[in-house]
Amino acid sequence: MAFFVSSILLILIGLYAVLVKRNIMKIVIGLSLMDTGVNLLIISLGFIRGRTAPIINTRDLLVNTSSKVVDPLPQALVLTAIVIGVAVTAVALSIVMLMYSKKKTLEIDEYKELKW
Amino acid sequence: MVNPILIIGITLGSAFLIGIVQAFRPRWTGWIFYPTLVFDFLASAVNLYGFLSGSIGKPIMVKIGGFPPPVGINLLVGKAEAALGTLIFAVALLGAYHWGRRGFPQPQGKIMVLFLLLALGAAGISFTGDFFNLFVFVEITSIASYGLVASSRREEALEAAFKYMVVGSISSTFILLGVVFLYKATGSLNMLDIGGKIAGGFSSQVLGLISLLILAGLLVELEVFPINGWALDIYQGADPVVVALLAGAAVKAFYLVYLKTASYLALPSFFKLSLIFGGGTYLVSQFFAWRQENARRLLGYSSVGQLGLLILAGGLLLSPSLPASSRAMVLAAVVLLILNHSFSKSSLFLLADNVKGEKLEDWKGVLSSSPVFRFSFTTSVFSVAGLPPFPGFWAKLLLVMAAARFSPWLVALILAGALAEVVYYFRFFYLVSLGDKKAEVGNNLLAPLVASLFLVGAVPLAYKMAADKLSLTLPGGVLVLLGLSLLVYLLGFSRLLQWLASLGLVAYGAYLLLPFLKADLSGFFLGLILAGAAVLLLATYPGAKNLSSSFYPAYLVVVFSMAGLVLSTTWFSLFVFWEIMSWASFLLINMGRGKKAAWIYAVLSAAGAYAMLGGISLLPSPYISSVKSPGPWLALLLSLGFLVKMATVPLHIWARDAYGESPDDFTPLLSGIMSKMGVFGSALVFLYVVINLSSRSSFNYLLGWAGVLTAFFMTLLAVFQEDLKKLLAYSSVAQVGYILLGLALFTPLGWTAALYHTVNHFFFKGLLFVAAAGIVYRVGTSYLPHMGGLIRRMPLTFFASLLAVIALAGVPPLSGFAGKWLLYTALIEKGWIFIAVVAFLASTLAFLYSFKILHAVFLGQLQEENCEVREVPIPVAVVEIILLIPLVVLGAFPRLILDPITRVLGKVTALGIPDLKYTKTLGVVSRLGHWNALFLMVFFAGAFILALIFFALTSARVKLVGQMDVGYSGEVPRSPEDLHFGYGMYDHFRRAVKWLIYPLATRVWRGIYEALGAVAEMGRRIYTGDTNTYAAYVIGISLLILLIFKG
Amino acid sequence: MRKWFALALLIVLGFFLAEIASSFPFGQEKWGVSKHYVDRGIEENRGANLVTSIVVNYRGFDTLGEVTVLFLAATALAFLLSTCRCRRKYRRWDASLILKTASETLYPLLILFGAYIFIHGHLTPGGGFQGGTVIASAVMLMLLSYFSFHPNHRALSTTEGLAGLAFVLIGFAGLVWGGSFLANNILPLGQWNRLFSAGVIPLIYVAVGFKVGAELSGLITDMLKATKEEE
Amino acid sequence: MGKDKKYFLDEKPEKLTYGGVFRRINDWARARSLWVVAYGTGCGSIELRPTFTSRFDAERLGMRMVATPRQADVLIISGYLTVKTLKRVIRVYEQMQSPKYVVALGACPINGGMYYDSYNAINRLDLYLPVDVWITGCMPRPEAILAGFKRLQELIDSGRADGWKKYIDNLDRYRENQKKIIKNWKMPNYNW
Amino acid sequence: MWAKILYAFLTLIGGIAYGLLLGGISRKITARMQNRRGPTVWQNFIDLWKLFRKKTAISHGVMFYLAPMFRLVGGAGTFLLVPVVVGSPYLSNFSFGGDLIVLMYFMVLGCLGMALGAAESGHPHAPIGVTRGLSQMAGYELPFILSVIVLMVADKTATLEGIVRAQQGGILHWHLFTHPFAAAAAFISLLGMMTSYPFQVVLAPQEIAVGPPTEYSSTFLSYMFSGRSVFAVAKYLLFMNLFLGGASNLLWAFVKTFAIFLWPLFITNVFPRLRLEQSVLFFWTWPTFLGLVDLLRIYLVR
Repeated sequence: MAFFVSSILLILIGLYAVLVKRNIMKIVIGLSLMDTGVNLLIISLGFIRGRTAPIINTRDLLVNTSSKVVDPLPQALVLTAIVIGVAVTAVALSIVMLMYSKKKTLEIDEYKELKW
Repeated sequence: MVNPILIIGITLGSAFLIGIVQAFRPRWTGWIFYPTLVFDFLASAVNLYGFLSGSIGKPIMVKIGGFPPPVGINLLVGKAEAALGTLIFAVALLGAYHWGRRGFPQPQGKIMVLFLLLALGAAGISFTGDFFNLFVFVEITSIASYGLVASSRREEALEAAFKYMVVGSISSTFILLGVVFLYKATGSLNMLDIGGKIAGGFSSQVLGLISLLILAGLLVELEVFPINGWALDIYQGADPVVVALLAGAAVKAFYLVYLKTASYLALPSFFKLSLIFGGGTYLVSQFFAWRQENARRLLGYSSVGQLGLLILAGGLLLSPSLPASSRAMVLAAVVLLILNHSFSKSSLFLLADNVKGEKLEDWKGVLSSSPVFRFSFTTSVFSVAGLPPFPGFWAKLLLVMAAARFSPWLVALILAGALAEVVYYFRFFYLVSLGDKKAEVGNNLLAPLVASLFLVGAVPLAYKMAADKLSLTLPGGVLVLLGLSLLVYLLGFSRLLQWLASLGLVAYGAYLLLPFLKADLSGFFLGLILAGAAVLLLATYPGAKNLSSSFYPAYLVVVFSMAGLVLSTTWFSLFVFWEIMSWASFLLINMGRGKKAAWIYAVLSAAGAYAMLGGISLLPSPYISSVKSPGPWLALLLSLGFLVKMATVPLHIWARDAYGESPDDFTPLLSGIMSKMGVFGSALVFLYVVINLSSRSSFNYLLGWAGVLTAFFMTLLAVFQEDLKKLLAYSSVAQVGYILLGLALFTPLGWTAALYHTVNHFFFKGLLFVAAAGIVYRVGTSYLPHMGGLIRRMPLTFFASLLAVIALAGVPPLSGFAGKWLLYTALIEKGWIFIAVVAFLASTLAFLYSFKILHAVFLGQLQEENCEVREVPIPVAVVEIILLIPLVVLGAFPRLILDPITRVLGKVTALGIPDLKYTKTLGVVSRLGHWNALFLMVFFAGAFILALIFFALTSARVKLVGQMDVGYSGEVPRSPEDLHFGYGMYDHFRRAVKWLIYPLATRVWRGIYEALGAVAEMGRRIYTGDTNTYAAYVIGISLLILLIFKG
Repeated sequence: MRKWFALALLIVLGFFLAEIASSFPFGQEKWGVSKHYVDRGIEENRGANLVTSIVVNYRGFDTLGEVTVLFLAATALAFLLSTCRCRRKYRRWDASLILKTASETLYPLLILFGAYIFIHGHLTPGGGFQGGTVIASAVMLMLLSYFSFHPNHRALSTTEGLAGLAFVLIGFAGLVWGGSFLANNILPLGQWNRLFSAGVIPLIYVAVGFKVGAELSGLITDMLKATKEEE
Repeated sequence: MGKDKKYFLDEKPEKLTYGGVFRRINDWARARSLWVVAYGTGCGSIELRPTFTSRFDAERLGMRMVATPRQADVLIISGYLTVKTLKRVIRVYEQMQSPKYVVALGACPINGGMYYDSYNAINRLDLYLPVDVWITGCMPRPEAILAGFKRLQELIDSGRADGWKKYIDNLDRYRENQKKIIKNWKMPNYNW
Repeated sequence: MWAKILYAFLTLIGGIAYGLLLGGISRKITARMQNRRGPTVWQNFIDLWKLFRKKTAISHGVMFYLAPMFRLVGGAGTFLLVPVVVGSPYLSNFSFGGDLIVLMYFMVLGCLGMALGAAESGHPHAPIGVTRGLSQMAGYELPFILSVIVLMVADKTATLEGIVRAQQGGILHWHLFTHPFAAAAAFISLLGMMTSYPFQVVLAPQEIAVGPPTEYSSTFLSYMFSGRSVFAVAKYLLFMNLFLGGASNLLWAFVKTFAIFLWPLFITNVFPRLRLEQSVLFFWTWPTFLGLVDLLRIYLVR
């Protein structure tokens, strides 16, 4: 249960940064945090108490596998999610770098030209 | 059949390949890029064709890795997916071509990869049958979009990209969480599998929340209000090509997947969610765009609005209570809307790419820059605003009819949004067509041209779809004629040829429609239209005029759509032709000097037409037949459109400038015939709706007042008008007010008066406007104080105008009197005496402007600059003579028209024939009085000639003197200008009636417009441009969705 | 104000998330479709690592998308930063001797380790992504140590492109010879828990490893280059 | 004056005959219906007001004031004439329709009167316009004016008031005289 | 038929003569009121003859030339459409040609024609006068129409014969007494119609040189003169038929028209002139109100 709570908290903390922080880097960090939280949540959803990792490297795991390993699918999904998170962060950082190079500031208040 | 995986795989492979090639031979990347897109497009198109032709029966299921659905990922490509794929790649191809011609930003291979993968992601979103896979494709699309949006590296683009990224991350987080929770809840990721489980009765207490989480994420991507600030920023800030692709293609994929998800997850509250958010977004966005000064952002608002409409349609589809026939209608509407919006919006954004600035004022004069631009722009604006004959129009028609089964408020919402759309799009159009100077525009116009040609090409398809669903049939002959009219455009190199072709076409039309010329209401109006159009067309002889090449096509479209209008047997058909007529005439008016007038005309026409459509949607049967116990609202809604066209007070504000500043060659048709279509429509409303109204008499009385007040106020305004054509415009509107009054009487005599006046008004007002056209052509101005004394230069035109004015004033020996006599007799018979008083007074006031027309133009002093003016061109003179004859002949023999009218009214069983007798001595005898037209004519002519002869025999020596030989207190006048009394002729009278001519209606309408604009302005402020705020909106709205709809 | 508002929003959101999450009892057994993977994974794929089986085979299409996403990110970043000159004062000299020495030592080892990870992706925890990341970390180490260290950009591009192509081609090979895209029946599946087993899974993971390694290296290089002053 | 050709009729008036079947009755009617153009040139016009209003009531002779020369029969030169006024008087006179009569009031039109040596007073009106009746005095009282009109009526009745005919017959000579005085002839040649 | 035309012609001559005589009488009465002797009552005949026999005339163009004929024919036509003696086969003239509505529009014809001729004269005063006249017409038409409609609705007929017949049977059946408010309105508007003071700004000889006919002379003027005379008689006849119960013989016609003729005459001699907007607004307020009173009465009673 603590896994759920902490991962949801992580998501909320990330979102808090996105909602409140005025520095672009902090917002990006918030997004990353949020991703992490989500990943943790997914992983903890796949967890089954008292089971081992879904790697069948011993013979005894070969039989009656489903009662011995945790759910492998969330883990597979998380793998994808992580990579996507990395990709988004990379693109975000590149955009932030460009933004910084144009205006020499990272204050989000300076980036409000498009409105109404 | 092409395996969809080929599309995805080959595109991916190409993308990787481009990455390699870029490193070595950057120039060669195009050789991979374009063929890939072409392949994708062709492959999707082949699949679509397979589905449409029926050779592919059921959806293509691609099992990746060979695993059956719940286990492996699968692609599921049905008809919708194939169509969407085709659309996406078509738009992508257009965008790619456009961008390629303009030059990709360097390094171009990279941008090609992004572009390709954006299209691929959108296609993947629509193809995939697996939720997690959907998330992956959403991410592909998003990241490609981030890159592409930022690709211009302008500050605005970066800002927009960053906002999109923040919001997009949150939304994809929602989607991801939802998908994973969904897996946890249902144990599956496959859409079909989950859908099957849920349909099979699977339920979980949090399933609703989970689904809403996914839908909220998708709604963010679907740019619903108010979480669409980022989208607007993208539309404004990003490269137009990218925007074209995003708005034209990518978003549509999100829409499809939204629909699929919602239908798989099938919660009863989804349709409400969609209706509320779709409707809200639609209305609010269309409304917020009113005061937008940035062209791209304006287009953005429009896109958002269109998406809202799509979501609303989706809501209808999701609704469990929608009958099957309506479902088919909505489906067709959705298809057409997507098609329409994708192509028109890509076209518009690609056009925007060719215009230097972003502000609306930077667009000034672009229409005159190149015909291709004009064509594409007009086509796109027309179709995006949902005007006939483009798919958007049929979509709206279908949607409204389907929504009517659901709730009238929904219809009202759709129509209100559509109206708001017309308001700002035509404000745009008006600003764009302003300015004489040619604006600098790029010449990268092929892609928008192709997009707009697509739209044109989609017209038959759209028509067919709508016709199938609505069981709508339009008279085939008229459609052929409309098509042929458009072909006249191809003769654009020579106006003379176009003119001849138009004459031929009208003759052919008359031949084709000859069987319909029966003695009934349609036949009556049809005869008026055909004969009138032929005569008036003659007067448009191009000569050395500077006519637009689309003048004649539009003219013919107006003529034939009017023919179709009067031949309609269903309200749909009536509405369709009405709209075609309205918008073709809008184009014609816009060709004149008054662009703003055209805009106001467009807005009011649209308002009227949409009101009419709303009314039609409430009718139980689409056939034009008696409606059982209608409500007064229905009657009012139905007649509103017609009242607008008749410019009834207080809907008259468009008329002055639209008439006065439309091309001189079109105004006769506009006044003489087109305004009569309002009469025809009102007649139908009276005959089939009002007649069964329980409050019929008060309704009629109200309309009677409307008619007579129109006559009164317009006459009064005409008195003080200083522009010939505007004066005639007011006069024309006033006369139509009399006609409305006659109709509203709803007695045989009143209708006789109305129909008589309809014909007669065509004769004299057509003549006057034709003469005005000739005068303006010769003199070069329609400003009255600059004329005067033209009787010396154009005696024939003077004579014609004199008789026309006498007829207009309704003075006895000529034909105009009959209408007045019938009308007053009918009024007094009916006992509408207060109305009769006002009508009488109005017609007295008509003498004032009648004199003004004749004096200020023809009499008084000939001005110096007009000394060399010649008589009007021969075709105009011929038309004047042709129109002159009936004025005199009918003056003596009114029965020539009264008898046919009696026969027509004989067919209208609801009314019966008028109680008129004809005797030799008393002439026409009504219950009240009598009037011997022939005697008056003979007496007047005889007495006049006798007096003339007597005078000539007995008079002193008469010397014809010079024009300035006047008794001038012994002085010698210096110039004709000093002597001519042409300006402010009724200033003394104006002092008496100042309080009556206060422009109340204009002020009120402008006030409403400004107030709404101000509200829109305030409302738009919720898009603060602040990233945090946008993120807060997203979260807040998502929470709201969760809170409200979880149950 | 803004903070409190944000907090309020987040509390409600947290409540909803908690409501959903708490409806799934933590750590309890609840199989869905993955029961198939667990029960028949070995039989169908012979990959000891079930996660890898899922990632590369059952849901291989996701992975292809994932690879694409990474490729996209690298491309977008390279594109955006190709003109960015974020000129900041940057260290023009190399790092300290300790770091340089350690890096030089670790660099080949790390690459080797990365390769090991992705080659054994179907047997042990880890795989293409993890291996690729390790390789990229080696590159990063070098970049930190040596100012003049430049991975060959063309080589990186070619690697990532070819690796991606290889993935797609393997998929198509499955389509041509195995009946469906990414089908794992074109190569002999081999024995369980052997290096040469599990059909195309190791091949794909090798490709992914190369690709991820090259992409992440490129990514870091590009970002670094954009901040460097022009030479 | 080239421009004026367009706007003014440049044609000499035709000579008129005086006679016909109805001559007697015409002259009788003309004499009893004298319409006077309300145009005051000098101080004499102040005497016309009492002449035409209740005190002396010229209307009982059938006379009345009209506002426009087109409808008038009689032009009263009410006092001194200057060169400037003469131009207007000529134009007004020529715009009147025949038969038309000129009545000169006071001494000034006869010989210049008290302004005889003024630089711009016209001393002999009948060199420039055909005067039918002279009413002398400075100024003549309304009684004198009425007497003058009676005389005019007699002249008309007997067909001797033919100044209008003479004027047209001798237009060239009159014009010559007029142009001698009016150096700056900025009028059309014929004032219709 | 031909006899009827002949008789109508004679009536017309009579009407013109009567009109001229009335004009003379009015000049005489005015003079007497101003403590003058005034011209003879035949003065208008003399004037007419003089104008008719003038030797020269000028014309400004075709419309200028035709306008007096318009005026005369318009006046004559109006005169002939009004029955002098209802029921008499000859003295009801051409009243079969049309009813009251026809008549009211026919009245305009002469004015409109003359307005055009005046306007062609090129003199600015002419159109100024015309516009004043038309504006004033817009003023006085409103009360006049009101009262006419009152009569038409009350009598359920639009023919003059019908209206006259409805008033038979004693002096109290006259519309002057049955519809006093409407009659008052109509008689006030008659002042405007006759352009008598205070509504005389149309002609205003002192200001715009008699306005419309300012360029007319000689024979032209004589035609207009006779046209105006007969037009005035036509109006008196119309009012007689509308409000004073028509005439049973010629003598009554003379008496009644003479009575009506006196009404504007007495007003005109004691009033100054109103500005145009003042007269228009006057017509649109008090007489209109009076007319509305009767109209409302009719409307409610019906």
